[in-house]
Amino acid sequence: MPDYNARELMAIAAARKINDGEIVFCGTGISMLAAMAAKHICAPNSIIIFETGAIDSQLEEIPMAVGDSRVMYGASSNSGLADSFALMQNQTTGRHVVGILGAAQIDKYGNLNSTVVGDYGRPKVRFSGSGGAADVASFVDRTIIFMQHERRKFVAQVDYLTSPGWLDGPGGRERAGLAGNGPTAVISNLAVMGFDAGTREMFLEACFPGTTPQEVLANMEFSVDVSRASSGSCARSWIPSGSSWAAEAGADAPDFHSICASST
Amino acid sequence: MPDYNARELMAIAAARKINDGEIVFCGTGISMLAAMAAKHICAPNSIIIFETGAIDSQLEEIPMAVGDSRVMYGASSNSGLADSFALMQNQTTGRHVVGILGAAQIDKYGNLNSTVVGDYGRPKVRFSGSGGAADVASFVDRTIIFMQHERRKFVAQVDYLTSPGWLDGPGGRERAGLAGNGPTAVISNLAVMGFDAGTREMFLEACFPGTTPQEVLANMEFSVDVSRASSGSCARSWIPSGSSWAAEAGADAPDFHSICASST
Amino acid sequence: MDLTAAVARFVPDGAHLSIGGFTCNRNPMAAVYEIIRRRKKNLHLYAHSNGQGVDELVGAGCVARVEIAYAGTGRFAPTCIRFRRAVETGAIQVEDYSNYQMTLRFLAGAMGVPFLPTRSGLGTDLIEKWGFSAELRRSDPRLPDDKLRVMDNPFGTWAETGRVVLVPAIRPDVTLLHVQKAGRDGTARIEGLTFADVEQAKAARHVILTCEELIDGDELRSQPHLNQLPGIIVDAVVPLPHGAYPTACYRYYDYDPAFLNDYRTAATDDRRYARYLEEWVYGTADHRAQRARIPHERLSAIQADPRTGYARGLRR
Amino acid sequence: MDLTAAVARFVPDGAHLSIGGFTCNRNPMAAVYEIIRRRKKNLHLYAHSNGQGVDELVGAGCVARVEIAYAGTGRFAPTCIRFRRAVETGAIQVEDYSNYQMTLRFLAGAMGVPFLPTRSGLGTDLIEKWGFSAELRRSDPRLPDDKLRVMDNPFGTWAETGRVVLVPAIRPDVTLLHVQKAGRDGTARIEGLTFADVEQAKAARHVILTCEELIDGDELRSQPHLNQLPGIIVDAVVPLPHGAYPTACYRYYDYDPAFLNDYRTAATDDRRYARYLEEWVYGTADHRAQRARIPHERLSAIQADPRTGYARGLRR
Repeated sequence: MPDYNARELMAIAAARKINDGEIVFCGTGISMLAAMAAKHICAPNSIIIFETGAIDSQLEEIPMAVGDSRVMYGASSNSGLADSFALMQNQTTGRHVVGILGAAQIDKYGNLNSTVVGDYGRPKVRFSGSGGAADVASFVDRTIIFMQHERRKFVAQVDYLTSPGWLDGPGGRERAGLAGNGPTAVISNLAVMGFDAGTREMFLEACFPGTTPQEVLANMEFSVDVSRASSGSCARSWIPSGSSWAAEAGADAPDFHSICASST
Repeated sequence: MPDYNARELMAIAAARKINDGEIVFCGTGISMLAAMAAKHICAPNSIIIFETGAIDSQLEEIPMAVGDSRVMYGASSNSGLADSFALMQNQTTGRHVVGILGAAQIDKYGNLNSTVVGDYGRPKVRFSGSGGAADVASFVDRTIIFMQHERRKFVAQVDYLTSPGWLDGPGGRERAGLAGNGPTAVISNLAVMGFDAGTREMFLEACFPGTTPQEVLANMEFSVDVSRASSGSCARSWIPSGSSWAAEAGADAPDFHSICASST
Repeated sequence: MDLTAAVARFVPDGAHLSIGGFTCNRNPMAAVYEIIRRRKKNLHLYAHSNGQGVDELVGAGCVARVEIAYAGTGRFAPTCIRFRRAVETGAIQVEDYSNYQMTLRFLAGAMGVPFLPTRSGLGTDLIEKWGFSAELRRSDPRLPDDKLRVMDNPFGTWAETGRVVLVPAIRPDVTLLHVQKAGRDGTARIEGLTFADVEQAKAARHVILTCEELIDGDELRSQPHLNQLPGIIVDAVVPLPHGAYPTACYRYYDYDPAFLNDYRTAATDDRRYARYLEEWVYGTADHRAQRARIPHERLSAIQADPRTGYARGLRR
Repeated sequence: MDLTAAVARFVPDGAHLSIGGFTCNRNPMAAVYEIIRRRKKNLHLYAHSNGQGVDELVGAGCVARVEIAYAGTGRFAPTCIRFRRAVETGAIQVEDYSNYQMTLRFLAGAMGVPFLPTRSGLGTDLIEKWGFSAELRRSDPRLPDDKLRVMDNPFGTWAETGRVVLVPAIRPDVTLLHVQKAGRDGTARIEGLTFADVEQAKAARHVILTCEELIDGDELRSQPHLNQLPGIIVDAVVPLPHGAYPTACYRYYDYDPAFLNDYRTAATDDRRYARYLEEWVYGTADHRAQRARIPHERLSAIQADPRTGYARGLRR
């Protein structure tokens, strides 16, 4: 049994996708862990921002929501929603932003649903709704998406398209009038997926240790190219091993582990 | 010789046109005097605001421009241009605002020019330009205008229409898409003029002491109805007499008199 | 004016209202509970991600329609529980926007313009799927005829933009905010993040302010650039310590995890929720009585640390 | 990076730039003088009512085109004198807007949208008369093809509005601001009115900040809600005490009436103005040398009173 759990793995995998100096838009839970881990392991000069208006927060404790007072501490500036989304829609600052999002459903082009399952007018399941996700996905340079790997979540067609990915494929965003880019990675509890630069379709990049491409495919409604996937053992190379990982990932934050275990 | 000068008279006359509880938009110079005088003589609960973002300033000294640090003292809030103009464009707050403006030229409908004399592309005289005047004149419930009474300033047609008055007369503002009202008074160094509720044309309301309707007309390029004008002696009734006026007008402010004598 | 009088005057049945705060922070909960206590009905609620306040107003049956970006209170309820139930059973009608779209809609109302443009949501169902029927929109003059409109950029490709979404202004009848400090004249000072509070207040026809501290004298006016709301736009100021409880109020107290966990448990069951409302809201005469029910040790536990503004090491 | 390096890097000839401040307050004068000293040419200047800085840049011949709402510095120059002369002689091209229109244009740039709507200016020559030719607009990709556009309200009569003016976004190459306090990372704190500084900075591709005080350590980050600019949008921070002189800097010093009166006298005569520039700008190596020329008693006279933020009883 490895000395890291699936949520920790996911956070580290996402952190590795963040480049130094980037501005990281964080949502709730695991995306904050990923951003904090990135600052410790690969992107010390990255900046964490929240839609609520906190820019470059110093997170002494892990916020349990982006409205938590913990995001306000030690920031470069605290303002409000209007300013934080403007910063992302702005063409100069926006192209340095990587957004980390999650959703209830995703399709092969990385379009996300966080609104309803079923008919919009009388849904079977109602979720929280967009929040800032549609905004971020519309504006920023690229997004990284966290998902639970289940067949009902990786769907052929999302029931409601809340946040734009690559829309209907190559040129889709341009046709819709969107300036930024779509998702560059999906990180699930089983694997890491990328998007093909030509077709804009999701493909399997690497499985987490103990997972096979067959298992990944079995948990998706649509099929993805698995030919480029490194096996679980390959993925190990970018996962810190042994006891060092926790320190590397900023796990000195007091409740990192408990949040890893419980947050969404 | 009366114990008040023309600028003091103008300030008091304008102050008398301000209703208690109104929000008074102030520009530079005499409009600040008028607003300060109003708080002392007839509108103690009026609120002074500046386009620079100061709301309900406590003026201990008279600012010599709306960007003067003196407008910042003791305000309810200090923000910036975006907020102050939004407050005036806002339909709830805007309808409580009376704007006090000045200009280089005015026509019979109260349209103002503060941009150029001559051709816009190669002007004979260039003035400061709109500043916030066009904004205020577009948004607020009504305006009061200060003018020097000269033939070249009361013109048949303004060389450049900077700030909208009643535009081309009845229904003009509605046709243009403007929500607020136009000017309700023009106060010059010779007289007070109003605007007819039907024709929206300027008429003579009252002459200052020592001035006749004929003198007023002789100093205008266009003609106005003088039949409703009270004579100079009538106007005396709303001018404080003797030494009391100075106290009433807030002339205890340290440099009221010097500003009255010199400001524009 | 006390809170009861302010709610009676500015929040009639059917009012269009918005509340301040964000998820688990600085929701105007005392005002929300007073609205529930007075059994207001048929409210039209404008929310971005206000969270706890939205769920309680919906859960108590005060709300007929919601225009909203996000209904969640962080880890305690990733989707607000009573809100979810109300939508799934058809008890309320919903129109979805994004957080920025809602913020821009309040900002448009504050600015007195009919709409503001954004690129947010192009290509999504936020544009394609409308929650309110055309009949509903036509029947209420307080609603625009369209959810939003997409337009080609009239300035060609200026600002690298080919197309924009125009979102219509919101003019709530009333906005309820809870702030840290206010003066008797309505001057308000928010510390920490302002969320969309300022835009919501300025967009509204009336503003009810509750505050932790009523500040007399010169303190607020000696630092006017720290005040977000000038007094002239505020209709009522009511000092109510812990007026945001159980949500947080930066520098004063944190959210109460114990309360929010209990709330989650209550909210998942209709009968338990009815009992919760009976005991915690209907059964308390006012904010003071309600506050007296909070165990002292809980208030101590959530008291903010002066350096960080939240309760350090709070068991969450 | 010092001021010389910052100007050399971010203000090439022909740059599109905007400066902060308002009339006689908090203009980034040290940066303006450095631009003049380096004899920059052909600048495209975006101004609302920035005042003194605009007049000096225009007077020194650095500016080819101005988009502006107001050129005046209060009682010292109800119309900026060198600006007026430059317009009347055709030395510069001008495009007129109102203060709010200019503010909205910066805000649109900051927000990353191509335009913002307003009712300001409907029915006026701000809409009818355009200063820049269509050829000029087409020849510079940094200019939109239209000065502005008038559009019917696409939401009918929503917000009691039948028609709106759309004003195009401004994206300056660089914005120069002078603020009271800044950190090494660019975090900036403005005290008192912010004018349109925040919008101007956020609209720009680059930001040069001069400040009265460079703050090390935690002071700025312990009160993040008092900071208007996050460090991430600022390219250069240069501490320059009296960097706004001869304009005011709230809480630090007032405008210098003696200087501004002398300036007025100089500005009304071409030869005197050339001598003024020679002595006060070209003849001083940098801000430090320039500041050393200000008589000590003048700096004392304008020093701000701690209570009011300006120099009480200043002989104006």
